[in-house]
Amino acid sequence: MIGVEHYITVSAVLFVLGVLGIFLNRKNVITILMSVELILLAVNINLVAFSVFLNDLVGQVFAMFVLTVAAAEAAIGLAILVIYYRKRGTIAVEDAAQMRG
Amino acid sequence: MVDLSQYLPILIFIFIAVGLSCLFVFLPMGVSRLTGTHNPDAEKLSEYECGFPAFEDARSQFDVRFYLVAISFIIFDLEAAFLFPWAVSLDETQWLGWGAMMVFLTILAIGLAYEWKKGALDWE
Amino acid sequence: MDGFPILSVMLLVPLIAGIACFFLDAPAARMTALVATLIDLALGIVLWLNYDIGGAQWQFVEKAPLFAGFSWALGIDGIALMLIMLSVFLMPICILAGWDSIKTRVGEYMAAFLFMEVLMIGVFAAQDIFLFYIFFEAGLIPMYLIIGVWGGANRIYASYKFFLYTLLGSVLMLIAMFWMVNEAGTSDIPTLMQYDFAPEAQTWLWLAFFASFAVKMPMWPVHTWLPDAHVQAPTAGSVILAGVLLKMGGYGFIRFSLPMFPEASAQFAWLVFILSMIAVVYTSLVALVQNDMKKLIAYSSVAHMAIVTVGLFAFNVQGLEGAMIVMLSHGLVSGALFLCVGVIYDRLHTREIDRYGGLSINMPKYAVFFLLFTMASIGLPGTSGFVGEFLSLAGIYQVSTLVTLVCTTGIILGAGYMLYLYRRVAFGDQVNEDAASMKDLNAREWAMLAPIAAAVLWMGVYPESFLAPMRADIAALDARIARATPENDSQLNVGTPTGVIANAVEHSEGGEH
Amino acid sequence: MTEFFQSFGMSYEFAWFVATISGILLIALPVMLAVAMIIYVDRKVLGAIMLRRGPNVVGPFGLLQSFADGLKVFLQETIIPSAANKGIFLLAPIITFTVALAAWAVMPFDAKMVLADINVGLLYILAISSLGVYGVVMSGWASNSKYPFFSAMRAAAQMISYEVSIGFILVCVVLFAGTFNLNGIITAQEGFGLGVINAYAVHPLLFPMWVVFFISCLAETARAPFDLTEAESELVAGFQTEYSSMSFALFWLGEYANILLMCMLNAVLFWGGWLPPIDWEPLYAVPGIVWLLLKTFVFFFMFSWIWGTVPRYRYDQLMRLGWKVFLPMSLIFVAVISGYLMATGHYS
Amino acid sequence: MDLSTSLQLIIPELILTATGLVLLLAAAWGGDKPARLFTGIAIAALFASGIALVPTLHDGLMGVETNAFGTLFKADSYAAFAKALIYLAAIGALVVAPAWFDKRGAMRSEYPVLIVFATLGMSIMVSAGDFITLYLGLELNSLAAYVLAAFLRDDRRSAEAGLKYFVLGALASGILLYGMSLLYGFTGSTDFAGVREALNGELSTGALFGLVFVLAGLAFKIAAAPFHMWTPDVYEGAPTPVTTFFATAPKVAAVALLGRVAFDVFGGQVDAWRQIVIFIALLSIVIGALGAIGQENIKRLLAYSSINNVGFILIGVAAATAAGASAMLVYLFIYVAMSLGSFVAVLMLKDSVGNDVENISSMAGMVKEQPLLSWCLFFLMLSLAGIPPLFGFWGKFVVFQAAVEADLVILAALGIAASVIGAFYYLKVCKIIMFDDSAGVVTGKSATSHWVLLLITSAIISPLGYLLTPSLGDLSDKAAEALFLTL
Repeated sequence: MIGVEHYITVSAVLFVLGVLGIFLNRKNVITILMSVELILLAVNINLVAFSVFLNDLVGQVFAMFVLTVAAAEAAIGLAILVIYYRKRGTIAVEDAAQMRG
Repeated sequence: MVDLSQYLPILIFIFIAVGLSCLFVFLPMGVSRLTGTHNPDAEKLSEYECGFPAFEDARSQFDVRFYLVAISFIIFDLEAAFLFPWAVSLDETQWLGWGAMMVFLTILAIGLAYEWKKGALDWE
Repeated sequence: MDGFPILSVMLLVPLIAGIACFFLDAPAARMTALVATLIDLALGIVLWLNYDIGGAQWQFVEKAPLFAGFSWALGIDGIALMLIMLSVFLMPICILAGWDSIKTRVGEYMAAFLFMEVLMIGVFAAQDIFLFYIFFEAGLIPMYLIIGVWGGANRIYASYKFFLYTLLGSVLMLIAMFWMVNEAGTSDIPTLMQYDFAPEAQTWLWLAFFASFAVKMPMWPVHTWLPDAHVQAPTAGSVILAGVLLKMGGYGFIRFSLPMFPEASAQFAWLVFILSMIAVVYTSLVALVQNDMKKLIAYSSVAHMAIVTVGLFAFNVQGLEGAMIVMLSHGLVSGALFLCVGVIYDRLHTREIDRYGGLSINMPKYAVFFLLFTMASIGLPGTSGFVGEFLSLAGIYQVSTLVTLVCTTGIILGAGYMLYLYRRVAFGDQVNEDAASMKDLNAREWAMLAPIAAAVLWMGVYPESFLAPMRADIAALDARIARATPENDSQLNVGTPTGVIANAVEHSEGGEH
Repeated sequence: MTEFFQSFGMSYEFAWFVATISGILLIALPVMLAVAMIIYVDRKVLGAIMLRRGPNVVGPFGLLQSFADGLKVFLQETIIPSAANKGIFLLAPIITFTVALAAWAVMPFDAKMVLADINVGLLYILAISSLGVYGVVMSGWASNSKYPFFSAMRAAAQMISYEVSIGFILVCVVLFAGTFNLNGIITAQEGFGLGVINAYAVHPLLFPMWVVFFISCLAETARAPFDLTEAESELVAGFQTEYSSMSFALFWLGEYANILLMCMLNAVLFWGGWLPPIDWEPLYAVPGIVWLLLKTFVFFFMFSWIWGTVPRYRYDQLMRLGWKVFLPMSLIFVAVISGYLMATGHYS
Repeated sequence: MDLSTSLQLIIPELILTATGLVLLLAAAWGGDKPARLFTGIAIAALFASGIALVPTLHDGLMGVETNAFGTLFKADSYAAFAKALIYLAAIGALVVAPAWFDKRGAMRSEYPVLIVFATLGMSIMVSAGDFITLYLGLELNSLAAYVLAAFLRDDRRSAEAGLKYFVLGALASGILLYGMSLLYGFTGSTDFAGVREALNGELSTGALFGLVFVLAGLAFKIAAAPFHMWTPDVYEGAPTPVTTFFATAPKVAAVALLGRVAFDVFGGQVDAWRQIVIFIALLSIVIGALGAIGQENIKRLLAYSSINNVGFILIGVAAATAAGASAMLVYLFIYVAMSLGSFVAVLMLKDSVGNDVENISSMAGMVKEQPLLSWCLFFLMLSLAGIPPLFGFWGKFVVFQAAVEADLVILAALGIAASVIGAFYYLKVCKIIMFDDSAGVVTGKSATSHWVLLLITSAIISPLGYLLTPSLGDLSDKAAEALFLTL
């Protein structure tokens, strides 16, 4: 039987993947956005799994909020990316180094 | 614990559907190799552009309005996600729940109005 | 003086004048500053006259719970009174010193000095430990500006060094203060002076305070900011620095380290002695080889302040009184010496000793003043320097012969470098044309130097005027620290009176004449 | 059905498994068959409207035309353009078709004829059909060719635009039914209209929603007049341009399966599903599935009819209709309907 | 807790919500012309919201009667104190904006709207009584803030700042959220009181991970080292009025939130988080100080300064006592004044044609051309360095006092010693503007609104500020007490 620890493991793996995706990715900002979504996905898995195993609805309600906010975040992220692309003509991560110090 | 056994047939269904689709895609490929119709050449394998060789990269920049649509979609579709549980639990939440959702919808409507007025929904 | 908040008024006068100076043009600012400092001097004299010698320990006490965590508490004892007098006495002179030589940003210059005066009086008058800290630390800002804006070529380095050294020293003191206040439940200095901290805690607290006061004092080896600061500062800056700011360190020892942590003070007395001995000998030797007049005097200050520290940690009345008199005397004398340097610097714009020579020929009045202050610095009897050094050494002799010996060596060396300086500047041939053609003192310079000379002589001839207000306080301090008096090598024997005068010639009956 | 297989001496688990598999096949295979036939119907209707014959060569009345077409594409060569992302290129039709089939898993054909009678069936359908857009976008992207790419962008934008209002419309239905279970929704419609008509659509507040829903279904499945994704004159064959053989056919199959699904959903959500149209006892003698298929066929006929009669929208008109008409309208209806239901004591 | 009572408790938020929505519509229909009017309306609304807080602040309301909507929302005096500060900072960011943006022709009506929404988010954040509320508030604030960072659409640096802020902000939210999900799983509650109760006794590994993640996420938001990388870039790239906002209001909100989470939720596990906070605090102080030394851009320098200051604030948190919380709030107040003042001063650094001067070396000897501005900046810098008698000292004073009272003498000693490093770069700025030969660059005139704000903040950081200490201390003590009521 699949226990809650399996869910935690999966979500931990996703979380780590997401974080690594943000830090190790040198190519594309879109990948970073996706990594962020991956982190939120990990969170949602956690929340829903816990909610089911605790027999408590709050986790799922929380997951709904997370979903919504994640969507809004993605929307704004994309919008900023569009502005950025229009100014710079690239979305490569290593080019985002106008400011140094 | 929620009883998930009802969902097992769905899972099996999806497996079968995937199997069928794969069969449909890969079987003809095998068959055509057997029958000898598999006979690719450079012309055949080039992308279609009305007979011309491709002018430029197909994945060029495309209209930003597609982004706008996508962004609006995300927001409004998720709003629906709030409406679903609300719709089936109105008998418990009663007027308070109704009022809360109306407030939410109003805020959303204001967002829509703003978007509309700002021209984000125009496609000209 | 009942109820009249004279100390607050003394703080307020220069503060308001300082703010006004910001917005005034140069002549008006000069005049405002002079008037304000003179008013403060007058108030100071009133203060002294009204000080009830032998009366309550803390007089002119004001308390107002204006702030959270600490209060506006002012009050003075004799020690503070003397130091405040020193401050208000030197301030008008400082203003005069910069009268002509400062030409840029005069309003700001005067404002900085007036704020400096506020803070100096505040430090000596504060009766709340945190109020003290605020005044103590705040002095950094105007001094930083004075050095940095109106200083010499290397002023920026000097201002940084001054600022960071002193800041680093004092922040640890703040932590110690927190601990003390937390432990004792009050931030009132008189109460804290009577509070007995556990001996282990005292060790740390003493070290924290020491870090601050040693830098301020300055003691070897954290004295290196002082020569730089002195050399780069404008004349008046040097005067105030040597005259008053250094005294804050000594005041800190006498007000905090000794009475609050007597055991720790005794425990660390050897440290102070060692550092002071090194300072006396080392800085005197360094002073001998200086070519820059200001630097020489700066090093001599370090040596003199070392005499103060040994006196303080002698744990007896003579030592403490001596230390106080040395501080007052040094405040006057080193200030005056810097003014003397300033006088000729204003004329020739160099502090290099070799550029001068034979000034006694063309500037005889100047040479007389310079000689007087040189002698006072050496400690010639009749000048203030003698009284202080004699008392200090007498005090320390009761503790350690060795320390006394070494410190006395320092005084001999002091005579060496000061006389050497004087010889090179005032005597000898007039090698340089421009130096030879310098004019003698003008009225303004007279007005600066004459009062100091008078004070130096007064203190040298009749020190009782200065000792009297402090006597009771020093006795109280001595009583407070008596329980911790460290071991000493003196063999004090109570004399047994012989009944006859020792050197009396016995008259024989019917002598033959 | 489990009991039926158990009677052969199988254990419960195994019997259940066999029963499920058979149930799935009983859905999937007829659906594919129906799709083949519906394509034929589509062409016939269109032919009739255009006053021509339509397919009439293969089999009687051309009934086997679709099978002939199927065989043809099956034997064709599968061309994968050299510039394409091969994996994604092949994955796209698989996803499209899988999704189109999987949505049927919860469809109630009769009171008992449902593979998985889950309590959120409607949500499931909504979720699965939303996935369809992935197949389209992937195909357009993976083809690495201009027309498929443009078409895919258009298709994606179009599909998601109308999905928004579909979502709100579904909420309206759910507000009445109080459940997401499709059977529950159907049974709630029993005698809904004046106690006799088994349909939500007769309610004055729901009828406009049905109209909006129906039009949205057209747009969602990219049927005429909203078939901009494969507007031949502009985009050749849309996102399928680079496809051939069965990969190409899978898009078609998937598309028609979706159309069929939408037609059936119309029936289920607004027109009583497997209930007879009138709440009259004798009509219940006819099996529910017949009613359902009849209704579905009617709606499909309407689809074809519209194809044959209405000119194609411009893309900006399409988007305006979705975002500026349907979305606000359905939003308002959610508020109005819920308010109406609260006020009339529907929930007390 | 009936609805009307709950609604009464959230009046400030209601005002802000209504204003935000109305202004949004007005912005759509009115265009950018009346942007100044909208800014004025937003200021009025923030002011009104602030007025609504006065009773709570004054009476030091706390406990159950301040809970709105169950325990989701706590309108206690702690929240009120933070809100008041946030509103003030937001007003500051609004006041300075029109003059600055007008110069670039970029004053848009959305600016006040975004500020109002961000402020609303922060308002919710500091009142959170539940992780869900916390998250919603945090995100409402962050989302508005991302947009604000990229507000100058035609500026490359602004877009990049927006992008960086977004990516790292989203990462921070993700980490925070992951921590919250773990805490939920291992305590079975998202309610602060519930979590607190469940965390009593031995801390399970899962809950410990949750705690660490939550703290790390919040550390990101307050820009504490080692999670500070985004700060300099964002501060430099964002439009200066926005940077003014970022450096003040969100900092207050995030720190106040951190305080609530640390003291309320993890109040029973002080030993578990104290070391983390101490580590972060010291690291922030040192990195903030060292990082600033080589900076050539004044905005970057101030960014490091804010990192440095956060370190000091965290020392108050590390004390984990009511005095520590009170000290933290007092520090925040002073920090807001200093930050606001410094950034307004930066806004006013303009060359003869009105372009911004951000380069520190261009400010050389500006006391000649701009004496008043230079002196204000001089005192602001020294105040940031914590040199008495400027009011900045008081912040450090109360924080270190709290630390010493909590027996964290070593921490206090290390922290204060490190503050001397910080003094070095503040002195550098002072030196450049006061001592160096005039570069003659900073000659541009400034708007009256900027002057007013600069003089107000300068008056607060001047020794006059000490007169505020009794009332400030009183309010912050009440606020801290509200936080510790559950103990």
